[in-house]
Amino acid sequence: MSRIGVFTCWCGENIARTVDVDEVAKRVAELPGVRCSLNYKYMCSDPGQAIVREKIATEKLDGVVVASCSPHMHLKTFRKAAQAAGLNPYLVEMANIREQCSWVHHDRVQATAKAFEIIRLSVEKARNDAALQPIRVPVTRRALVIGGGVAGIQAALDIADAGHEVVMVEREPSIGGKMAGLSETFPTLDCSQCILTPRMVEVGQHPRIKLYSYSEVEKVEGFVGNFRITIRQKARYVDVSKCTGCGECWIICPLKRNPSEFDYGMGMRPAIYIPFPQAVPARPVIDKSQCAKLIRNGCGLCEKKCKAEAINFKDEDRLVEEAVGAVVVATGYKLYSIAKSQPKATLAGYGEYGYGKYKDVIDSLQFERLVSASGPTGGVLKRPSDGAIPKSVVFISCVGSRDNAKGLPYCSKICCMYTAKHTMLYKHKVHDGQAHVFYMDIRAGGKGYDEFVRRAIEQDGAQYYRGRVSKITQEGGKLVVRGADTLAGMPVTIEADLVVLAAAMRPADGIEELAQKLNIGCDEFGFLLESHPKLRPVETNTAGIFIAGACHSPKDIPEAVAQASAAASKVQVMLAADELTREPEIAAINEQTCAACFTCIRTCPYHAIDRAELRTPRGAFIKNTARVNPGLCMGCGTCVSVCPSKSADLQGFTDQQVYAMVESLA
Amino acid sequence: MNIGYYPGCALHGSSNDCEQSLRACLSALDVQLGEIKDWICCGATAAHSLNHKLSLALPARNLAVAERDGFKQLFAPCPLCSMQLLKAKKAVADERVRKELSEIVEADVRGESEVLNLIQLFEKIGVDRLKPAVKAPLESITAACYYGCLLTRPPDVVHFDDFEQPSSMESIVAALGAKTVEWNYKTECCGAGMTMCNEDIVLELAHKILSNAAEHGANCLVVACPMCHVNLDMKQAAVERRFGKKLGMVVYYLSDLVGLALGLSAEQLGINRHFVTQA
Amino acid sequence: MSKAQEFEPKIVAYVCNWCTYLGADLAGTARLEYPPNVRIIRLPCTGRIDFNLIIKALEVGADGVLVSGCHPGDCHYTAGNYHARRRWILFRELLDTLGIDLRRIQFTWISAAEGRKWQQVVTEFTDQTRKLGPYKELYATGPFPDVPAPETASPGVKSFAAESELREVCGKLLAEGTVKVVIGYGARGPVVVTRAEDAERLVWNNRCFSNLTAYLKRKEIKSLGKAAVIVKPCDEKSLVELEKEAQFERKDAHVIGMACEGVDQPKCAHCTARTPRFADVTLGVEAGPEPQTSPSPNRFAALMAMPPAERMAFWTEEFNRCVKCYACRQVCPMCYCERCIVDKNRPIAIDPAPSTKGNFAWHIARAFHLAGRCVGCGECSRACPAGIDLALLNISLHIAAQKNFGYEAGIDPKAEPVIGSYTLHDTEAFIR
Amino acid sequence: MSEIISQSVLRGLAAEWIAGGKSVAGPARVKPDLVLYRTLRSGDDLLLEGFQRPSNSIKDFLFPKAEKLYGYKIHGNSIELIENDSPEPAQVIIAARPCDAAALPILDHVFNWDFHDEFYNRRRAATTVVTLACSAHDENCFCTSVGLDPGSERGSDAILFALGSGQYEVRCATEKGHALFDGKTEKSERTGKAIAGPEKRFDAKAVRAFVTTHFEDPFWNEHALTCIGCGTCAFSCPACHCFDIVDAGPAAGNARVKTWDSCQFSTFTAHASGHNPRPVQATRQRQRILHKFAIYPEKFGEILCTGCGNCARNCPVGLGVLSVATEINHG
Repeated sequence: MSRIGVFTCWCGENIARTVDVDEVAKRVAELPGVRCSLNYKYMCSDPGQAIVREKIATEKLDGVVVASCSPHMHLKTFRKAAQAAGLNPYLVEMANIREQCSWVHHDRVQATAKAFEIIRLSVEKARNDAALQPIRVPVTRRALVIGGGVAGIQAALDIADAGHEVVMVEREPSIGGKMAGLSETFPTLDCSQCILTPRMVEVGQHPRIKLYSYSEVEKVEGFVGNFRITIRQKARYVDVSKCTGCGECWIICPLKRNPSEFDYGMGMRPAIYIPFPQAVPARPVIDKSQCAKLIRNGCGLCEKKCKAEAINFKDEDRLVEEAVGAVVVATGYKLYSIAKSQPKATLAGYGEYGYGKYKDVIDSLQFERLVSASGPTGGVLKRPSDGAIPKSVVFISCVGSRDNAKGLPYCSKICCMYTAKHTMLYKHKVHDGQAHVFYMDIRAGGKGYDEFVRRAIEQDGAQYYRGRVSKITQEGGKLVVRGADTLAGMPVTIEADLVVLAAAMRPADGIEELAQKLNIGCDEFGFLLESHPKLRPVETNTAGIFIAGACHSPKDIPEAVAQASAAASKVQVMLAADELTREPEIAAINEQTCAACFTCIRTCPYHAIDRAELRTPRGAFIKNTARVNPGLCMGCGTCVSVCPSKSADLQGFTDQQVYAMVESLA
Repeated sequence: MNIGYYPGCALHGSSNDCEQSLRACLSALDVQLGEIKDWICCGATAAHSLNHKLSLALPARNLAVAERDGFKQLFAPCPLCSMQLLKAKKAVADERVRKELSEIVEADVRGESEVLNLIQLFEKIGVDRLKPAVKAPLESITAACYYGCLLTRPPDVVHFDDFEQPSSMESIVAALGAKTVEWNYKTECCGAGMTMCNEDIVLELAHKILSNAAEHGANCLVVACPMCHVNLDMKQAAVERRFGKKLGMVVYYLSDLVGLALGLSAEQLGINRHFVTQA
Repeated sequence: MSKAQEFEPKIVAYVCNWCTYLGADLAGTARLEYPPNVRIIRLPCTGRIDFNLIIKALEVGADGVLVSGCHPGDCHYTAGNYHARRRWILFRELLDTLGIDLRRIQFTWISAAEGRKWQQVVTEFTDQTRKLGPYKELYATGPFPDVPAPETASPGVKSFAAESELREVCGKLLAEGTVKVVIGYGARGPVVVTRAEDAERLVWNNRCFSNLTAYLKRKEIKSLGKAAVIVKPCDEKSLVELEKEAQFERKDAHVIGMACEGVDQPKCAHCTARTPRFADVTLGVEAGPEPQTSPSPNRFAALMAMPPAERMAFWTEEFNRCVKCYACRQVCPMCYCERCIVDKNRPIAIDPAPSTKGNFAWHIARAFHLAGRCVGCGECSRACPAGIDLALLNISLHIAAQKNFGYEAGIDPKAEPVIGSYTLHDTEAFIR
Repeated sequence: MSEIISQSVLRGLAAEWIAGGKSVAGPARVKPDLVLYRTLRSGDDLLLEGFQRPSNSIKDFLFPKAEKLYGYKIHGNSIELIENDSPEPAQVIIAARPCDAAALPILDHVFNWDFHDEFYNRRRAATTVVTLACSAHDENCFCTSVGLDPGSERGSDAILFALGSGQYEVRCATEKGHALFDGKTEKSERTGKAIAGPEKRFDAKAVRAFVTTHFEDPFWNEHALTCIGCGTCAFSCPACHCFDIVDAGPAAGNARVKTWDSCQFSTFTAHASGHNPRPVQATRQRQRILHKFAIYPEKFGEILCTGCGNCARNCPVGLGVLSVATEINHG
């Protein structure tokens, strides 16, 4: 590398005022490898860049150093200019003699001397630069959406409408997620199924969306643009292609008394069932833990009754493989389980609210089912113990949320809103009923939200007490709720017929295992880690994997849908071209000298290095080695510094360059 | 099994019936109680309202005395005493505080011995040892187990059972062949020291406890705290007069039930010294 | 001295591109003046700053080295700074053992928004380095109290009881063909036996010094087929580390563990782990160490009791005798790289000549590559023809790994190796 | 009549030489179990008895482990060379072992074969070698097997024979020897005699015959399996003279340095293409014996080994010329 052009900029007078640019240009000309050295008033201007292009041609330069501002300002500009003149852009370096020299050292002699040494550093780096080509990674122009809730549906529709095939994997028998189970949604009180079901049907019928319902993601391999997803289709015992969804089977099925997961135990369902009428796909599933035929080879009525012969008791889980280029994780949330025994050691339960002991203490999703038209009670609010219409209902907010002792210090964001909604729905259904709400703070920050809560209090007469509930006991058929009204400054005891707990939002079950399969992080509560809270909220640290909805943090439907569209647009950007180009300043391993200790694999934050074998052309094993996956490596260089045999190197910041720079300071 | 015994002011004084019951039933289970010599008041609830350091130094000295006598375990039947001892034990974990308290009480406090309340003592003996020793299973007993407010609190000091919904006494009582009921006032306060200076609060609270137990089908109460026994047994007559209703709820110590199940007589256990005997 | 002749320290700063470099830029846009002595070298991440660069900066005459990057948790690459911090903690302990003046090496976290902190750090570090003066003490010779030398092996061969049993077992293994080769100890040193009748050449006595696990990496021995290797309990620890670094799989070797009675090496005087733990077969019965009349002098404590200048003089004297025969590298089971860092010449990371500078660089690299990996078999010290007390360097890092991360090499097969892993709260008192 | 000198006078002489600006080197006890030839700081630094032989050789002082050939500085596109022609200080090596001194003629031939190494010659001219005949030998000494003996004067300017009770007979072989000792010794009838050498351990001719005819013999593979490929044998051998030339120091201002190299290193014959004609340790062990007992004798007529036993003594795994040669003889 012996033909380097050094272009010293005045930057108007930002540099020239304290650095003697002529002196610097003269001394730089004598540096080894420097072919031409000149200075100009505004290097980043068009004439300035024209000089660079012209000198590249006339002096046949094979390296350029622009001594001006910080590389963060104009490195890209000058690399593009050099590329236009036919020079590989990665042979261009910058010397920061403005922010790190002229602006911070006012003694002209010192500043000039330092500027010269800074330029010499960059010249040494440029002399050892290698021409690099952007990494081209083929892209499978298909996307995978994990989770069929409102976020998953929105993301899938956006991506499919943009012309790409989408594979959607939903764990439950039907898509729809938690929103399908809600009655009405705040702040507009429009019926949840009415606004969701059309989108679900659209997903079911979309030519470019391949829906795997009652299936889970088994394994994720590959990297951005080239993921291989193994999907486990759980045994449904119903042949979806033959079944017409007529419903004869779930009507004839004698085993009706199984608590329905969709109704959170508020209602019952037969052993062969669809979770709710508007299910998509409207195809039943046989619950193998209850079906007499599967357990004791008895019954079998549904098989006899099915004219389409769609029932198949021999069905087994099937593993299917799908190739996709990007993944959107939209696995949603579940409620904190409130009961005394908790699944995680770090969580504690509320023994004192008697949830699970008293039948009439229920959580907010169970209440949604009781007031939902498609619910087990047909929309009539009957309390679970004796079916009576509750005349006094107590709603307790922040059950689990904002409570360090219970292990969930965060606010679940939507409970204040749906609690206000619940008081309204209760008032509209039981006109002479009285709703009581115990709250700590009302958080209604969305569009039209606060007005909604004010309406629940002023028009629908909900009684709000600012205070916590200490204990709920059952005395004489009544639930005695003991709490405090801190504004009135005295304790409150309410005898209620029904108590609804606004439980905290937690990520869906199995989120940690899924995050491990996808190599993305999750925080201590299990919510998925975004790449940057402000600047990249829907991306993760693993290229090609995006997140949307409640799996990222508690959020309401408008936010979930907005995040879903954001993730979808990120996917569309990725899938726009056949190839993905990535910055080539990434690691590379000399596989001849690699000692295969694989410390680099343990160290790499992006799991971008794999084990590999060196074989002769005829396939004979030579040695083990570590190999960088250009699709995943982000170029941090941590592997370079832990590699004992110095086989790993980082293109753009090679050891040769860094050592040359240090040694130039001798 | 030789366990250090810290009687505290109650067991020799007003609640001596509890000590009698304890000694009887424990000797039947050949558990020796070695009373630690030269013990002093544990500070109960009075000390820390006066001076925090005093409320640590008093029990700290008792810990030092127990260690001097070589007891690995220290049994304090009254929950106030066991809570204070545990508070001192937690405080001496901090080396600076330990040195300071050792200077005050002029004895080296290490706080290594394990502090046991009445229920923990029986848990230590173990349900599997109790069950075979039961000669007269208590079929006639339907007990409401009453823990009172201090046995399980403060949770970060005592670390005993679930402080809102405890169930450790129920499992022991069930092992004795008796039935237990689910009721609402397991861990509500009985008024404790108020019995001296403001009796009608105690009567009101005792009334709620006793009537709620009755409503849930209990025919007796089981307690593990001498203070609660006083408020629920001695004051029961006053409660009946104040609220004009017949309760007749017998209040047993947990050791009473264990003793009875082992075949000991009421006299041996000192049950005859209670105010409310057979309904 | 007038302002002009006053000594101006040369300071090299390795900074990460995403935080500290932008912090320095911010100091520029805010026109925050600071002394011009610092020369900034931009690297993508603190994770990329390898320990050898710090030594190379001192070699080329820097009087102070500044290393700075993103605060833990802010790293653009999520974990680069965590890995770097872990290595700095260990590396500082090694530098301190060598007597290098730690005040001349400053580690800091400076975010992209902390222009003022950059100005402050550079100003204070430059002033402090200026007061310290030019770094003349580097490689300086000088007087130093003598560090007690390691005890020498007492002459005379004392064979252990299990010798005949060992020959019998190995003979049978070879005869039955369960193994194709036995790596054991012979009269003059290690011996590789392939024929059953040669098992008679195997010995087991107090001169069986070598750590035979070093032979498992050799192509010529691997090509002979499945090997049985005879290990003392201290050598056996190497197998644990080798397996963690994918160099050895237990199923590929038949491990014959010898209960040890001590082989007259310094490590044996206070060795209590005398029974192998993972061997396929264990022979002999452990014995000793005999209670010591006077405890063997703690050489490491004696070294660390000296002030840094004297420690530097001690090491300069020791390293001046090094002829770079690399016996320390070749006997070490953990040095299994085909092409060693010292053989790389583009760039010359380690100065190849056995000059003072070259010897320091080599022994620093060798010792640091063994951080958290050296099991203390002591072979490098024994093999060194120039009698350099290399064990002191390994002990320094052994203690550092234990003290800071509770990790001891060769003990727990499942424990995460020290280099390449990190915790969120590694001790960082020294980082500003 | 013989010339004798007392130990104290000898130490006085050494102190004199040092004061006189000469660089005096001799055996010194560096650590309780480590004796090395070293530049002496004072007369009583010199160790004269109580050891068999130092574990390094006097080669260190004539063909040093690192020798700066020349420096260079890069200016722009031109390079400035800095010659290293500083005069060598006069040097006296005292109490060297005969097997060390005997190696000097070997080095003289190599460094004045087809190219006269002026660095070596300059230093050789300025050096006087005073040998101390051995008064004992150990199981690793085999000078008798290569045609030498504990009292051989080959390569030395003067030789001392211990007479006991601190007296040494001095026999000067060259003017340099005389220059040092003339007038410093006393007359005496007592003459010293070196002890008998160790019995012959192997027949050098048989070894030469074997290596020249058994190039492919499996003996090499089997014997060299435990050799770990370090440089100890070559670097502590008085006769080994292979060297490498490397650049040391920062790129801008560098020095070209001649350093020792060893045929036992794996990279010794590594080609840029990646091919290595001697890929395994067996081939390297064979090469060492071949060079010492066949190639060098063929070219210079003498065995490239003085039987000092350092290779056997220092080898961490107990190999060395002695073990190979003896096994060839009895194999």
